Amino acid sequence: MAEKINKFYEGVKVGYVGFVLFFAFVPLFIMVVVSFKSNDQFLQNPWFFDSPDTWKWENWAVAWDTVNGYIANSIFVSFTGTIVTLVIVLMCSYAIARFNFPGKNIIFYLVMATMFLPGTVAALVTLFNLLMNLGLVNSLWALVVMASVGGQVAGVFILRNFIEDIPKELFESTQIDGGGHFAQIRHIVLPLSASIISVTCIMDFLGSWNQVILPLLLLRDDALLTIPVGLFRLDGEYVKQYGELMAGYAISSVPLLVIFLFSMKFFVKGLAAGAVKG
Amino acid sequence: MAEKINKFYEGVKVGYVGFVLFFAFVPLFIMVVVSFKSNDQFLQNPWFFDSPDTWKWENWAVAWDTVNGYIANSIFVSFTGTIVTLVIVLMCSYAIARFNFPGKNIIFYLVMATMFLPGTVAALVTLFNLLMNLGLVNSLWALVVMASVGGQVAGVFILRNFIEDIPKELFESTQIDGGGHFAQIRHIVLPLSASIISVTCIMDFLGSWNQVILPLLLLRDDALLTIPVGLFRLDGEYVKQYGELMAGYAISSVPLLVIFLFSMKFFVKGLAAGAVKG
Amino acid sequence: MSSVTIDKLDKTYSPGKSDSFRAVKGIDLHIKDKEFMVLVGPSGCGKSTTLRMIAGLEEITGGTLKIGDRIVNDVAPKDRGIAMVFQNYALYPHMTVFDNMAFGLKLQKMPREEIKRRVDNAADILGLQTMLDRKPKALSGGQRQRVAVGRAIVRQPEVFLFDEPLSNLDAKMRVQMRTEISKLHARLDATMIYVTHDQVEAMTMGDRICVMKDGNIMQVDGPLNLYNKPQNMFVAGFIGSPPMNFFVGNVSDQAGAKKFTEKPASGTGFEILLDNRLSEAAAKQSGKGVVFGVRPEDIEIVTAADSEAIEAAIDVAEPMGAETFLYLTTAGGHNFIAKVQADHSFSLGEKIFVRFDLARSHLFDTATENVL
Amino acid sequence: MSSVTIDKLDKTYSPGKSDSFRAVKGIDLHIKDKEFMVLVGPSGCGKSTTLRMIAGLEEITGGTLKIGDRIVNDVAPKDRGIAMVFQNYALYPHMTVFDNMAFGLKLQKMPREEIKRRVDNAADILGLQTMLDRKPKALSGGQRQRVAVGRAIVRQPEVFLFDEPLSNLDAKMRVQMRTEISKLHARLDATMIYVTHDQVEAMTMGDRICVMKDGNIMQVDGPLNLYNKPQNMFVAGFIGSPPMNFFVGNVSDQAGAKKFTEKPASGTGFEILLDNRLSEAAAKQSGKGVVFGVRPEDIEIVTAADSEAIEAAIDVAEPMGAETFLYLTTAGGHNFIAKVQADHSFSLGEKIFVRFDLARSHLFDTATENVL
Repeated sequence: MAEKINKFYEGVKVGYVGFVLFFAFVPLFIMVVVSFKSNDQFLQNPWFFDSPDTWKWENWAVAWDTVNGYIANSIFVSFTGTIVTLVIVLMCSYAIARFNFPGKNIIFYLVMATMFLPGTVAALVTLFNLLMNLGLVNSLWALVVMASVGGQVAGVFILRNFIEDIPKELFESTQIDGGGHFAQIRHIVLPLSASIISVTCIMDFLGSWNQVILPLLLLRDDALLTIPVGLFRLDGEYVKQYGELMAGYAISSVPLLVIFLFSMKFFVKGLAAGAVKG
Repeated sequence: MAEKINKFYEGVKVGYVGFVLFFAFVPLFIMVVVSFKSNDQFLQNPWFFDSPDTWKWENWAVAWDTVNGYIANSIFVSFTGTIVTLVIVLMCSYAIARFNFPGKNIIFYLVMATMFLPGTVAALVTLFNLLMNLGLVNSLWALVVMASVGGQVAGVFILRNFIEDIPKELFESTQIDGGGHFAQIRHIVLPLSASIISVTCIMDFLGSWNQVILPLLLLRDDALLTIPVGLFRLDGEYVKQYGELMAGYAISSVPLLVIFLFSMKFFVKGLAAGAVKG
Repeated sequence: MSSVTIDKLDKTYSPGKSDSFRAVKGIDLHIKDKEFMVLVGPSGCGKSTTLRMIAGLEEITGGTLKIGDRIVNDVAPKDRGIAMVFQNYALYPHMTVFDNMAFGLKLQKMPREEIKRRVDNAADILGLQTMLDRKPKALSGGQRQRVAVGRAIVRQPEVFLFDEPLSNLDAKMRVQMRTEISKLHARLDATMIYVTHDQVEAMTMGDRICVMKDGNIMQVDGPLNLYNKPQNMFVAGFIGSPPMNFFVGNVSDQAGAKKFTEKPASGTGFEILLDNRLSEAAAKQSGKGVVFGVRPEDIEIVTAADSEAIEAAIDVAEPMGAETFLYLTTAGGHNFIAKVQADHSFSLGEKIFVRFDLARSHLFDTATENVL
Repeated sequence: MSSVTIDKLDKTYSPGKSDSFRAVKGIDLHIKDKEFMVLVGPSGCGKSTTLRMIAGLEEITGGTLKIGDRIVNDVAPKDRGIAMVFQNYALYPHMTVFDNMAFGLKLQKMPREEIKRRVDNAADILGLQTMLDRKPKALSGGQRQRVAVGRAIVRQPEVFLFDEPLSNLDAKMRVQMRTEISKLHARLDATMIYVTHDQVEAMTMGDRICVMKDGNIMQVDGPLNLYNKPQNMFVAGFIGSPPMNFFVGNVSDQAGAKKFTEKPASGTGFEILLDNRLSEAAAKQSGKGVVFGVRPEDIEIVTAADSEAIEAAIDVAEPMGAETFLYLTTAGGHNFIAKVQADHSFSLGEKIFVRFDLARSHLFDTATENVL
């Protein structure tokens, strides 16, 4: 290709990269900036840090006090909910991808259809009320059940396509070796779709983590609240204290960062693994 | 395979299918059931319809009054937000999949990292406040911008993998024919990834549609509210009227059903299209 | 080790439905103990379906399948005493070569020492000793296929099944793996059933070859018998490359002997005076249509003066080095191929004269396509 | 139509970095107007990179590329007057055959009538008239490849580029498409550059063949010259299947003539008294190591009584029908292959005697690997 073309492409690339980075990181940067400001400071200069001696460290103290007690709740609900969802998604997508039975496609489309229904909030409220009748009121387990019930449909859709792309000889070879369906999921589906599964799990985890409405509606006991609800309360009193709010969000993102650092390796490995195709 | 094995498989299949259908449709069924009940009726028999003459049709009337004025707002925000998101996701994933530049992977992982940050709520609140300063206060466009800013990361991840799987000769052939990057996106990426793109769009649409917090926090003007916020208000007054709430959700799901009926064909086509691979 | 006996084996997909398809049509086949049997045919002929029924991956819808003396129609794959090697290797990409080979044994809960002994032994046989710690990604196609064979060997099966194992390899590696599998058969002294669409693989590897078409068996025989004494036009055309040339025509009497006359597409067909053997065959078919078949290497270039000379025009000449393939057209407008010495060069469009070697030619019945 | 001239063409990936890789090493090649030039070599030899530089899909890092009289190093692909046919067809799966062929012309904003005229014309040439409304999915591999060729034809390029276009086809279809592309070249009278790893394709299709290895050109010549007069061991071993047999050894004087003695791996090496031509060649190399090369078809089975007989043991015998490949081992422990008549059968392990045809044998320098 010509030099000229190259320079043009170079420009396009830089543009794209800048674009992506801007949209990805500017909000985060501003979150940190604002977390050190009072409301007045924020209104005067929302874009960058003020001089360090005017920083409002107390925002972080208030935020910590608010969030502090809810961290364990959040972790429990998000973690358990993700695991349960993963199991359901794995089983469903494996069954749809590998079994042939009459009406399979119709069932698949019906399930897909539920994705378009008010789903999440509506269905969950309903179910929660049922759970309440069943004596699971005001328990974190209720949240776990909720998290597991909604939102697997997209996961099933994606994972089913992925499983169908795995060469069927891999499954047959395991079958001849005497491996049943459990062995096939464990030794073929799980390792080969590690990348896509980790993305699904992380999305679920994030969803649970950032979930506000359910806990707000459903939990009565203050000690059971999850982080975003705690922050939501902070948000609701009198005037919004943007600095405290941002500090709270920053704190609540720490566990997510830890997960990211751990799963990063897994991501990279998953991405590099495309070995079956090659 | 032996008859015995087959019968066992048959059982497993039926089990799976029942499992999937139960989790997908029971909540929806119950939503409709409850929408015809008073709170008392609900507590006595949450699982099935009572005799039709005791049905509380007025739930639907109340719900319709509440939701009525917000439908257009919801459609506008969700639809525009989805389109903008689609354009951003397409451009980013195309750039990451097709261009090679130094540090590309690092940038990609940084972008992925943002997925783990408090993202959604925090970043959006920040940005909204900035928008407010910029004079976009209390406007539906603010919601559209919010919707477009958050949550494309997963879409980029999935679509990028998809684009990388398209044989590069297709792009090169278009290049020799004189087609630039726009032509390559339009004639190769869009048609070949129709299925995955439609899923992404629908997820986005659903996300916007069911979004509660943003409009609740950010819109002051009652006329601008979206459906779930209206319902949320219904939910908040005095005692929860489960019947009205469920009727409201049922109504708010009608536009989604319409979209589903239209995109169904597209889904099926997208699924059948896997022609490049064959 | 064991024989495999197939009796009226039948496979119908979706029986009783509108898209029902009968892939295997009641075939009989006996594969002897320690035999290397090749199933060969074009795609859709039922060869893979047959193999998969033997493996237990497809349900048998009719007939019986015996491995040794045991009817195994209803036995699960893992209990049939078979091992299968797949075309795409079917290796676990996330496991090392050792773990790939050991996987089946681990599922059987075999003791670790025994697993190690068997894997090391298989690695020895296949020359994989130095690669046991590598992932499949780090191996060449040939090495991957060898690992797949290793997975079969460690199971010590009674019957090895191969489903087009060399199709994903490049030409040179295919030739090499071909002789490796032949040597392996000699070494293990095992019953092997090998499916391929490639007639060269079939010819060079099989003790016997079973040629299939549309779910039926066309002929089962040793390689040279298949080549020299095909029972029908399908086998004659399928085995050999370039394939046998066929000329449609009819037979008439001339001066006590029989004469074959080509039915021309345009212009005039050629005539051949048949020798005794072919005349006798042709006599069975007097007055009805016959097909004359001759292989490319049994065509010789002669001068116009030769009494049996047939005129032909050169369309394309493909030099292969040792010999040249000539794509020719008869005066009657039919295309055929001759394989001639590479010692002189040919110009396109040139008219030449050829003679068919009658001792190595065949006559077929136009209707049944069987040899006369 | 145009010639293509490559002058000191060079391609280095990631220049100046630690993973820098020089794929093409300053090659010179002149492709004449209307010539069918084949670039052939094992994978990684730089043949595809060279083709992609001609197409403009890879940047040229050194040297010049001329199409006709114009230097096109810095010209965008679409303005070079080339069209390219890819191995995997590169068809748009969602477009009909017509739209696929018309796509490039539509991008050029050509009038509809002209597009239709050109596509219909190309469809005529390729026999695709009845398939213009179908999607690629509904076509066979050969038909898809024909559509890909059609996409190139409608552009009316000065130079056609083919990047292993037949690799995804099965063997029979490959042979058919081979002759179709040859006929197309005769009909269009166009300059064509064809990349393949298959020496049979190279031999049968090329006016001239350029054999490459590790980014260098090993020899450029017509097919029969390459086969009969290879310039080095690489070309001798690459062209021909089964490949030429090589025996390492040395040359000594005996009774006025020269004698070749095999260097045995074990046991005793064989000896051959060279003829005049080979003796003269060997004289250049007196005292130093030489490699004796002989093609499988130039080996004849003789009796023990023959004065030039060399003893060998049979490892594997592969009957091909018309001939049989024998995989043999010399008394010195080296493997070689002989191609013999199929008229008698061989048993494994049998000892036989063979004679090499000295008039068709070659001697190479062990160090440079060039022919002597």
